[in-house]
Amino acid sequence: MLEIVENRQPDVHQTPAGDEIPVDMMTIQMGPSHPAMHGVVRIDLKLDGETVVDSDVHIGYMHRGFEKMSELSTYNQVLPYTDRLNYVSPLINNVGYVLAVEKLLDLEVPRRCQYLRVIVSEISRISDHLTCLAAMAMELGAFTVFLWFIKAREYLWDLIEEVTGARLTTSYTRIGGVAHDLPKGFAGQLSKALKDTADCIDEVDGLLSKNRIFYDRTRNVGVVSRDRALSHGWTGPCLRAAGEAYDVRKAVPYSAYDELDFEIPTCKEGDAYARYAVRMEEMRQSIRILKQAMAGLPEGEVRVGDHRVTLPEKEQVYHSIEGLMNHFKLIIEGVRVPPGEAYHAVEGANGELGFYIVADGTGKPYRCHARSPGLALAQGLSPTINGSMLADIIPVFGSLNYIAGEVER
Amino acid sequence: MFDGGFLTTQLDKVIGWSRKYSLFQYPFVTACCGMEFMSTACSHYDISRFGAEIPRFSPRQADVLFVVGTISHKLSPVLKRVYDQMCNPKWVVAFGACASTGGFYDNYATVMGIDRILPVDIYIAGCPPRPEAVLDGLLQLQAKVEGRTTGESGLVQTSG
Amino acid sequence: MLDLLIVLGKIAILVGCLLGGAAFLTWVERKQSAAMQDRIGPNRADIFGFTLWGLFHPIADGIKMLVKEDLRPRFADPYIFPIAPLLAFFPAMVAFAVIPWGGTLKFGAEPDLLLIPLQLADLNVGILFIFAVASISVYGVILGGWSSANKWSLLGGMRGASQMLSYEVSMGLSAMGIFMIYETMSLAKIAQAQGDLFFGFIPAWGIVLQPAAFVLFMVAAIAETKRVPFDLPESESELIAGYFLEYSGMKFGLFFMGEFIEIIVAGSIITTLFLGSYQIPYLGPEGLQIPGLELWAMGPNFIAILQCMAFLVKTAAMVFLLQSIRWTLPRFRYDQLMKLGWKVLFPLAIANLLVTAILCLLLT
Amino acid sequence: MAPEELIETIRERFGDAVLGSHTAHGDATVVVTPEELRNVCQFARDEPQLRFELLLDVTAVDLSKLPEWETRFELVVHLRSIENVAILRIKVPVGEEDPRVPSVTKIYPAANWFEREVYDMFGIEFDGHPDLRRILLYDEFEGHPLRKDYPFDRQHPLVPLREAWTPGIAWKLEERWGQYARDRGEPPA
Repeated sequence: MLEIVENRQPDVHQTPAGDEIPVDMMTIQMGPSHPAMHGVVRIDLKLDGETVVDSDVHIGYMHRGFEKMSELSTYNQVLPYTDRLNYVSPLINNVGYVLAVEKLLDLEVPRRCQYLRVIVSEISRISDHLTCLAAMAMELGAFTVFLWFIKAREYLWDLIEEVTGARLTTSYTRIGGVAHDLPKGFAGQLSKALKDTADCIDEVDGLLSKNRIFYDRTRNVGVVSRDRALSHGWTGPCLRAAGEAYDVRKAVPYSAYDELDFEIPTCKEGDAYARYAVRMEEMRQSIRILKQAMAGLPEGEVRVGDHRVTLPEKEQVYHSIEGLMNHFKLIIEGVRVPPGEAYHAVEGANGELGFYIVADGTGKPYRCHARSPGLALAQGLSPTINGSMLADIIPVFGSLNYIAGEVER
Repeated sequence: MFDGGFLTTQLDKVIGWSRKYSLFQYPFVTACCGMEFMSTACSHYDISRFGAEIPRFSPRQADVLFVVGTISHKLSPVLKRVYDQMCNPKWVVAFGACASTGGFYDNYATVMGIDRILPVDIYIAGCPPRPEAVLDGLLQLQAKVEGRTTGESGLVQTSG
Repeated sequence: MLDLLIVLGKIAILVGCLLGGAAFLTWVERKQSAAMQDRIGPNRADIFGFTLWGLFHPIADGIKMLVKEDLRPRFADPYIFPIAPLLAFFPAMVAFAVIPWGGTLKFGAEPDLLLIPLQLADLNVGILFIFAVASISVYGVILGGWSSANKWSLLGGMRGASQMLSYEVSMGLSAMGIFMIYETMSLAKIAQAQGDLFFGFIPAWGIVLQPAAFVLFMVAAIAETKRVPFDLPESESELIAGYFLEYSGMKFGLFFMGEFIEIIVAGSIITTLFLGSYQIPYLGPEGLQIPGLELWAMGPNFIAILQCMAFLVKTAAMVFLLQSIRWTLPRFRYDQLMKLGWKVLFPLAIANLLVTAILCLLLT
Repeated sequence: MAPEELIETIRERFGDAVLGSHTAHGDATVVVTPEELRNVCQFARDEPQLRFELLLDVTAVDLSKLPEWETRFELVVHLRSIENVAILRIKVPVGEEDPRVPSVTKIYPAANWFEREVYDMFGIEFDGHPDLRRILLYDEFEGHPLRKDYPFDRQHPLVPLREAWTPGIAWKLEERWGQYARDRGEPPA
């Protein structure tokens, strides 16, 4: 922990020979408004030359009170707030939240809906990894990679826009289903976008993965062993880069993941390059999942037929009093969820994203807590950068993929 | 010709023109809107066409402060300080609903619009605004920059 | 009197070319990056409705920086803070004084023959002068970083100083081979010597005689100009803007322009030492003499202008190469940079020097 | 391992310290006394058949708005066993006066920031926590926002707020929003 003490003793620099030289170390604040601290985070650094002696990570600059706001909203009204948790992959948050509520309701959604959720989640996952790696590469100086990856992300966002009507903040899922079915001709668009994205990934693979400078900058930088990663509470690509093949999609399959064939990429090294490599491979796996899911997409409804949960069709609302009443009650009072508590986790882009919901029988969640993978990642940042160089903070921080909205909620 | 302010008005025109096409931005990116900000800067929408692609992360060298995303009370002193550090003439763009009004985060943590802290020149609506809306906002800002030689706040709203 | 006028005229041409070239380079950089990244790049600034592919954007940048508030932070050093940008800007321009950029113009007849060498000053230690002057620009970096009273810029200044000093060593050493071969340090003589032919048909350019030195010199030159992958002093994502973090307005503009002028100077030095300077292969003082063919006679002034153009084209090509590296590679880390400078480039340069020396001794 | 077996194992080991349990919605839940929290966590982590290696989450619930409640808060700890693919929820009742629980950071270092967040949001203090500071909010913030009695829009600005609207436009907005702003106790625009 970093303390600023009046009249402190001079710091000590240890030479390789073991001698101690008194030095005046530099205390410097990195962030909250710093180009590499995407989102807003502040790292108080104590530097000996360019070596980080001690660091203290301050978060909370983007705390927006998600949990308080969700206590004031009905269950479906919470959805837009979940969009803005991990704003790079909002659809995974949507899916995670509704799955938690459906667990409380003991609701089984139709197969087609489950497949749709998988499809949109995986598109989101790719776009999240693209953004993460793009930002990481840009901060290391490879600016062109950034633009190429954002270009690839644009293909995926066009798809998302096609499905949900919005580019980023989608609110696509509903309790008991999804908002609407896929548009016509989606399969063709998907396969074209996936091909373009895969091409882009391959291009960057050639430009960056074997680039000597990039390799040197990230290999053996920010090494985190499996045990230390677990002790920080890390999950997701960062844990998998340390050698633990833990993935919620495989461990506790939800939606349709148990019917799809994919692999969990892992690395042993646990450094920034391993995290980069795992993310690259995960994007390819996601493309594989998407192809399977699109091929095996079952026919049927996309919402449950239970009118205690889903809104009636517009025709009923306009032409029958029962439909109107039903609509009114659901909108004003919300879906009534029986009292109880439930935790449901999905594999977010950064790791296990869980929602812990306590219901009290009304239409609003009594307590809605998001277990964000990012908070655990962020608390492992300080021990990881201590002792490394100032420039190493950038690849380490970039490979952790700090998303302020998710960490600080 | 020389007494009627012809030279000064022409000079103002030239200066306004140069400022208009040389907007170095300070991206104060905090939240979701940053993703759309990235999109605007990148290949598909390419903000560089308007000469505004150079981000200067030093407030001294920036002309326009893009406040992108929610500003919480904890962050507000930082934003204020960045604004104070900028050199005149300077402009402020409130990017997205949260920066403009606080958005739907009407609670204990969030500043309800950055205009409670700074004077704002352009508000870009949307949660987050689409890149097209951002470009529209930029064009409006350019019109405003060209119109006067010193930055003073007014209220220009763009549809988004 | 006439001599003075001629010198003043040459200075005016040089300064104009350098400033214009630097401004043009900012445009080239923006357009080039746009082309590499699937974008369009700046194209909106117009004068009377003409946009000319965005060529006016640098002009807009320049005017804007001139009229931007020029601010000195409260804790910055009141005297050194304003001097630092000048120290970074002018040495780069002065270095150009000794670079020959063409042959000799001839006017008049024998008694009052007027010879105008297309070079500002031919010093017999020309290249040493360049190294000496270029090392002054280190002061601009370190003083700018220190006097801003900002920790980030201090870090940037420190990085810049050690980087530029380290790479100057290998830069100088790799150029030594050239002096040995041409047995002179005067750039004009080096340029002349490169007009010779080797075995009667290979141009005796520096790159032919010293290929290893060329690569070493080029790497060191990129490091000297502080461009990616060696842009540590100003690395945007680490040190925000590095040593010129606190500078605004035209002072920032001077740092900005100085960097591009350094690129032009670096490109022209590489051209002078390794790419045959202004020489065009087989173009002698009488005209084009391709081995085995008849002489194609040309006037001396026409040849001088052709050579001048050749110099421009070669320099432009080098600058373009230096620029495109910027958009491809990530950035080094500080210790890796030092390792590359001292453990790779430095021994290689010495080895190259040794080999050259032995060969020179054996061949003469 | 099925949730029922899990609870049985913990009940066997800790007996009376387990105040309650349920397996609703498939998650094993045990309520334990604050004194035994650390021991339960230790047991869950080290017992070879449990191996709850990963601490997912520490959070709390303010029970005061529920129809019936005994203690004001409830601390909730989620553990995940990677080997057994199981989840264990440990709940601890926390009283209203001097809310205090033992910290589990010694057993699970990952609890560090989660506990700081609970302290920040609920004001529950953790004995033995190495660095108990506010994490999401700032030191000038008074109160703990996730308590049910904290009004959702009570703000503690760090910079003086200025008048938001430019003159000329202000009067129009005053007509529409003035009453609303006054209702919420904001200074008139």
